[in-house]
Amino acid sequence: MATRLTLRDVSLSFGGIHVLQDVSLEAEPGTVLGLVGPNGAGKTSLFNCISGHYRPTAGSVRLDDVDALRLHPSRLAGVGLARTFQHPALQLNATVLENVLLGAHSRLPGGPVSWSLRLPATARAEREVRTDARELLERFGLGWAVSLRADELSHGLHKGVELCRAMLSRPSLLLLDEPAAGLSHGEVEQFIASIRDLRQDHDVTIVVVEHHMGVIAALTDKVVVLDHGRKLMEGTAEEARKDPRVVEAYLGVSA
Amino acid sequence: MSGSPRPGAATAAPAGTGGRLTSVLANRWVRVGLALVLVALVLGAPLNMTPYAVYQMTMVAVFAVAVLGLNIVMGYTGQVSLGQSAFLGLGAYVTAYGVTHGWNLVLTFVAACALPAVIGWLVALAAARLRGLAIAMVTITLPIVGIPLARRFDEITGGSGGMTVAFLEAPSWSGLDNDQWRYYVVVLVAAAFFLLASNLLRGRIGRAFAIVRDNESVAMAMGVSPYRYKVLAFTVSALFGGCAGFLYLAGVQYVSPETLSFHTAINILAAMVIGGSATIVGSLLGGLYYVFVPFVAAQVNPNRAAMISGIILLVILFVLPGGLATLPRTVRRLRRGGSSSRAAADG
Amino acid sequence: ACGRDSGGGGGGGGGGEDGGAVESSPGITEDQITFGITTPMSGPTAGPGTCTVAGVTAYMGRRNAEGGIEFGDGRTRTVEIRSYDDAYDPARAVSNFRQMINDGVFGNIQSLGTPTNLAVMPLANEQQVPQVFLTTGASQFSADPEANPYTLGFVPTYVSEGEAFGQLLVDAGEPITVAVLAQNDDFGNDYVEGLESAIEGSDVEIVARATYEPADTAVDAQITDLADSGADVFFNANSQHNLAVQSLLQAQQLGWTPRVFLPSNTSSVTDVLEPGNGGAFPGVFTTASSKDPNDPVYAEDEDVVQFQEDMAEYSSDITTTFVPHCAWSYAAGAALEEAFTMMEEPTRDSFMEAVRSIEGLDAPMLLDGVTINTTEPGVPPINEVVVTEFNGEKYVESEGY
Amino acid sequence: MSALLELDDVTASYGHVQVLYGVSLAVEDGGAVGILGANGAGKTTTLRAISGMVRTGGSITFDGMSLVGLRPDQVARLGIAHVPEGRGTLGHLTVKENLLVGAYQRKNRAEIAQDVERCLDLFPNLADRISASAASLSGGEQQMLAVARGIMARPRLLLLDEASLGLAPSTAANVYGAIGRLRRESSLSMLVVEQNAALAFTLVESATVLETGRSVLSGPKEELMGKDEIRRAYLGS
Amino acid sequence: MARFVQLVVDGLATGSIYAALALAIVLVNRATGLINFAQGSMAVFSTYIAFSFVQTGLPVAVAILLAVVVSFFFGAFIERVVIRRFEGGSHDVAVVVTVGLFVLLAGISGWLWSYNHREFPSLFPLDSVPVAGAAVGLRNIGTIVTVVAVMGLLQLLFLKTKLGLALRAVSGNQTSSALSGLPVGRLLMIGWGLAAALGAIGGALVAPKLFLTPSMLDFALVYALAAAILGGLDSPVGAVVAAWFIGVAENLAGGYISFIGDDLKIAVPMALMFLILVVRPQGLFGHREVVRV
Ligand SMILES: Nc1ncnc2c1ncn2[C@@H]1O[C@H](COP(=O)(O)OP(=O)(O)OP(=O)(O)O)[C@@H](O)[C@H]1O
Ligand SMILES: Nc1ncnc2c1ncn2[C@@H]1O[C@H](COP(=O)(O)OP(=O)(O)OP(=O)(O)O)[C@@H](O)[C@H]1O
Ligand SMILES: [Mg+2]
Ligand SMILES: [Mg+2]
Repeated sequence: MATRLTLRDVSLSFGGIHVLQDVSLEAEPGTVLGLVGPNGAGKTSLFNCISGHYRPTAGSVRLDDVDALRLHPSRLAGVGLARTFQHPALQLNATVLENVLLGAHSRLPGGPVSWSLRLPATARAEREVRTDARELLERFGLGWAVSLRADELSHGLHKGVELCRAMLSRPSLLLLDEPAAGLSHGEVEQFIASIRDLRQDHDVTIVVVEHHMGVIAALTDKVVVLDHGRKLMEGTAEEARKDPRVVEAYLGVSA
Repeated sequence: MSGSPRPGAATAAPAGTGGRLTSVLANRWVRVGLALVLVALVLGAPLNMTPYAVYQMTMVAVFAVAVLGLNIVMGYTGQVSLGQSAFLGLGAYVTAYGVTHGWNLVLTFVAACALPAVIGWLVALAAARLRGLAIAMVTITLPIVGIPLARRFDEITGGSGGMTVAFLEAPSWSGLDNDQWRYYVVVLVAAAFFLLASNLLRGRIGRAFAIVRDNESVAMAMGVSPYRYKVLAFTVSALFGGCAGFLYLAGVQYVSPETLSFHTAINILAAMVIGGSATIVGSLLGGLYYVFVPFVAAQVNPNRAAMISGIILLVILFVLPGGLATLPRTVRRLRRGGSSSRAAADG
Repeated sequence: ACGRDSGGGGGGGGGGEDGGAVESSPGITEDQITFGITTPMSGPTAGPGTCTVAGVTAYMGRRNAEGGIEFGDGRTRTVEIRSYDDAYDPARAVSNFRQMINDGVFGNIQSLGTPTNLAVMPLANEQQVPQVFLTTGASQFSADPEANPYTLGFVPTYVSEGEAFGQLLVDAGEPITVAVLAQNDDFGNDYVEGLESAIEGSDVEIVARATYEPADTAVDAQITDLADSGADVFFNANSQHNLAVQSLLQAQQLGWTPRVFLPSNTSSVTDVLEPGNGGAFPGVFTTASSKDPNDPVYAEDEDVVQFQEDMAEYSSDITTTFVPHCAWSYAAGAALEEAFTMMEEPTRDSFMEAVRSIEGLDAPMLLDGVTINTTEPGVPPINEVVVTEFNGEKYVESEGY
Repeated sequence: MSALLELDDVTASYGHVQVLYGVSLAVEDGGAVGILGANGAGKTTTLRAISGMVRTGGSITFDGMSLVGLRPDQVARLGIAHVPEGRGTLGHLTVKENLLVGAYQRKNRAEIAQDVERCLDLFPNLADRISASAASLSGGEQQMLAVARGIMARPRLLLLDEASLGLAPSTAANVYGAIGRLRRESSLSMLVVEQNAALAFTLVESATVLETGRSVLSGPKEELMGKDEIRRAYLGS
Repeated sequence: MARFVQLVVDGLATGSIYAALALAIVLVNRATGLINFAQGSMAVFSTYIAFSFVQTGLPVAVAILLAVVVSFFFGAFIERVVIRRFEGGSHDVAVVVTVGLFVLLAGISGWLWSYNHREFPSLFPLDSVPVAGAAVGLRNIGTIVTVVAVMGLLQLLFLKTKLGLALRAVSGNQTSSALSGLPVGRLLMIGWGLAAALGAIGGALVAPKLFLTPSMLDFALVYALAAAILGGLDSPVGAVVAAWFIGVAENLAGGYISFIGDDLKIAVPMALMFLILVVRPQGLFGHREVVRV
């Protein structure tokens, strides 16, 4: 039940600065869409428009049949959206496990009353997500860190914790903002492997922003290139790599 | 106050992170045993204490509930509230009204919790749209406006002279003094509220509160509506404030506009932080602090008691910036080689 | 003389253990008696609060230094005074009172504050602990000795002060308009109530009213409104020094110079009239009953000299500056002493009996002619309210409107 | 030519958790040294140790002076600019103000103004947003700003912590190219932490590899690039 | 009309009392990122220092000037020995520390100078001038003018000077500032020192009207806080405008809306303030903080 993501003519501006202009794109259910472009092109802003953190000045965002712009941003998790952040935003004083458990919010049943009374159903659900969370952390090689405080982890590992947090909600659409930034070459390989692995187990649509072309090439089915808030081209990673406009605007001659 | 959203500077860590605590405590039976001893102490104590000590313990429970309420909205959810005294006072007034009008005690209690909760909810519906200190601003008005309001409706409130309300006398079958009986009632209610709060704050809702405090953008991405959870936290906090108001009247048997004062709100806030923000035990310790520090200060020099409580406050926070609840952690760290982490904090 | 149902000592507030002939109450021994004062010693009311402790401490300090006071039972005892800070918070006053009992004091004296004392009153009477000579003009404390046998006020009630001034206006026998500024609590209400009851049915009419909160920093706007009425008299039921001065100054600035009434709390020549330029008004009236220790007029006065000396000697660590409450407290010391000399048994009941038997006591620091009487039920020990008028130098008995 | 910066058997810990167990390296005057290592190896901590941000043991000398026990601002005033990991910008200030804060220790206003211009030439993205608050910039733009702020100090030694993080490939290459030019022009020395080893090697002459808080390998870049395990872990292909 | 003008002028005068304190709150907030509940007692303490100088026979202006200097060092001292320990930690704790300081300083003032009111001489004469049918006291004018002047100076400090930039940088991110060589500790001390010095000016300005007691500014502090927040916490102009707004709105509400009356008039500016904040959460003159994800 992966989600189909459809953007139509999305535009966004902040007081005269046009961050996005008429961007349309589509991510087929179950595929991985790569979003690339130079710094300040509007990739993160586009994610923010999808997740409701920014409100597009024009255009539409649909998750399957749901008009995302009509829902309150906090409802989107309920229809299967999950995301990570370019700059990891963990609760530094909480343990890694607590951080990941937060991802289960939309999955867990019950309101304040049933939780303060600890009804059996809530207790059971809580046990279940705790097990899931540990499993996820294991899978991404972070099992050892479960009970460490998040600020005791080095910067690079925060990305992994964030990914686990997003996955715990069992999303059908996952937005990853530079998930491989700060990983060394060897670690990037591992990361690619675990995402592939994940795709096999979960039916999920992924949109990934990444400057690491190796990751883009290895993971994506389709690539959209943004430049100055406009869509520059759309195609496979290989096509993008060869497109002279992309080389000029983004990759640079030496790459 | 959580003015600027600095990611690094969130509030104190949740209790019990330390993990490998003394292994003895890990044993379930040891823990159960300890808990039983504690319960026995709490229940047995009033039988052997002076009436004043019983009264003090009663007030500890009263203010622990008030502090806990504030902790929910401020410690756990990060929304500064300077109006907890208003809910406390309102709860006390509602109780006074119920008692003087012959309502059933349980009904009075429910009303004393519910009315502040409703007011808190209404205020929060509007206030939770604001961010950061703007919310503090709105809550500040509660005591400021509450006091003249309480004076104005003097047929209900007794005006500035306040009301003495005698209720909750010990039934004769109990063989207890009034003070003892009130102690048991107050402690029982307080314990129940602590249990409810601790359940609420662990798990789904507690995590949602925490992320609203730490990062609203992430909260939204996780399906937590900051607005709704702020409203919830405010409402629960007001409810606890109202409950504390009921207990307050049970203990003091008197209420006046002064109960609502901003000063009380600030003291509750101080007690919350000194006890330990975002910890359950911290709220209890905050209640102890609230009641005993003025007492201790007066023992040192009754004419300079306020000044001395100021010193005590500063000293406690100097030694334990995370509040009294971090005492065990700090002791453990000091024991483990005395390597203070000064340098890391220098940045 | 004192109507009290001291029938059964069954309630047993203070259970003495040793079975002597007369069981003494807690807080009194062969050679000492201990009292507690719960009063604001921090926060905005700390000024008057500390004074209520300082005055009686100074008085008793002198007596103790002289070897103590001879009680009615023939023993000589020293008097210990303990203070408890309540910051004007009734809950803390209750807590303090309970602590006093726990600490074994004999009784609660002098405490300042209406809500705080009201909160304590039922407890005091339930526990049969004296709560006397309270520094508050609220009428409840002296009004009903039947219901509250252990409670007694001290200074004239606010109502009677307001009434006395109202009477003065009525006696003028001409139509007079009055503008009223009142503190929005029992303090202000009582004054206004007294005024209203005195002028009822007369030609004197209240034409403008305003209130302020004790917490306000300014009353300019209220005065502006009152001045608009152009009333002949400005009745200023104000307990805050700064606001009293402000209101005088603002009235002058607006060109409104009526006759002014000031309550005993805030009528000091040096502290209020001088900074407030009281000479600008055709008449400033008050009902003060004590001498103002700050006023150079009294610099040579025997009482005041002694008072200054005792304060410097025995309570300089409590306060070094004075408001009328210091003087009242000092005078209350004398009233206590009088009660001690009449107290035949070392018990609270005997004490209360003595307390309610004082007649015509000339206490130090009270204005000439003002005496302490406790035999008349329903009124506070100082009940003579004399309206005095500022003559440009000091207050003298008023000759009428 | 003696070493400008010398770390000898440096240890560091956060609270009671020790993280570095004896790191040694040296940066010659005018030289550039890289630090490589996996996540959590202690690269950032090494830089923090130099800047006085963690409790350290061992010896750290800069220009013959010991840095151990100095506060970060004291270290900075000696002429060491540290471009921290993550968003090291002052979010509530504008881009321009960030640059001026970078030049805080310098007096000559004309020179500062000139350097601001140079930075804006180097990072055209920033020029467009000169009076926007730093917090509104995109991730990559913030990274550029952090680097620019370091340069504005005209330091003798530049500590770069994953300066290419979040930069587009061409931008990253440009930035490193520019830093290289700067280095040649003003005899700037630098210590560079970088995950993108290929990029780092365009700048540095030698490197140290950290593994769980210890330097396990160091040498000139040609030598390191020749080693198999290095190629596999840090360079690919 | 005259009444209206009078109410407005009176409101401005009262508002200026709040403004004097609010400016110092803004200064501390801008320089250290904290809310300082002790600001009131610090100002009172400084005023007592000025008072002591006056008692030694110095002219008022000189006494105030001396007190300003002494207060600067006093403020810096407080930062160094007390606040320093809590910087970089939780804001809530730091705020409660200032609450502790508030209690402590009030206690010390009461101890040294006792709790009863003291008369503090004013720099300005008692006379008044007629303005549009209203009588405006010179003292009020003096207060208002001084407040405006201080506001202007603060604005200049923050926006035009290097020190101001450094103070702002440090208040936002101490670690990053230190890495640029900003002497964080010293800047924080300067920030507190300036706030204390400003407190001395404000205290001396309002003391003739409020009379000097240890709790002289306790209640004003609440409104000053409200004003600072409404103004935007980082804007001196905002703080002053908001403080005036509170003073004037309160007076007009009390004067013209009879059912509100004198007792509840303060509710009016509070309610209006609330509406303003709903529309402009960053306050009247505050800058919207950009929160990026
Ligand atoms: N809240 C905002 N206010 C003002 N400008 C903004 C805001 N958010 C984004 N922008 C601007 O929009 C542009 C695009 O930003 P965005 O973060 O989307 O870039 P990006 O493509 O993710 O870049 P990067 O690769 O560097 O992360 C930037 O120039 C940024 O300054
Ligand atoms: N505040 C802290 N408290 C305790 N341990 C910490 C803290 N910060 C870092 N660590 C630990 O120190 C070790 C080194 O961290 P450091 O940040 O130096 O790694 P790094 O090499 O820079 O990694 P990355 O490539 O992920 O940035 C890690 O194991 C980390 O868990
Ligand atoms: Mg981005
Ligand atoms: Mg690192």
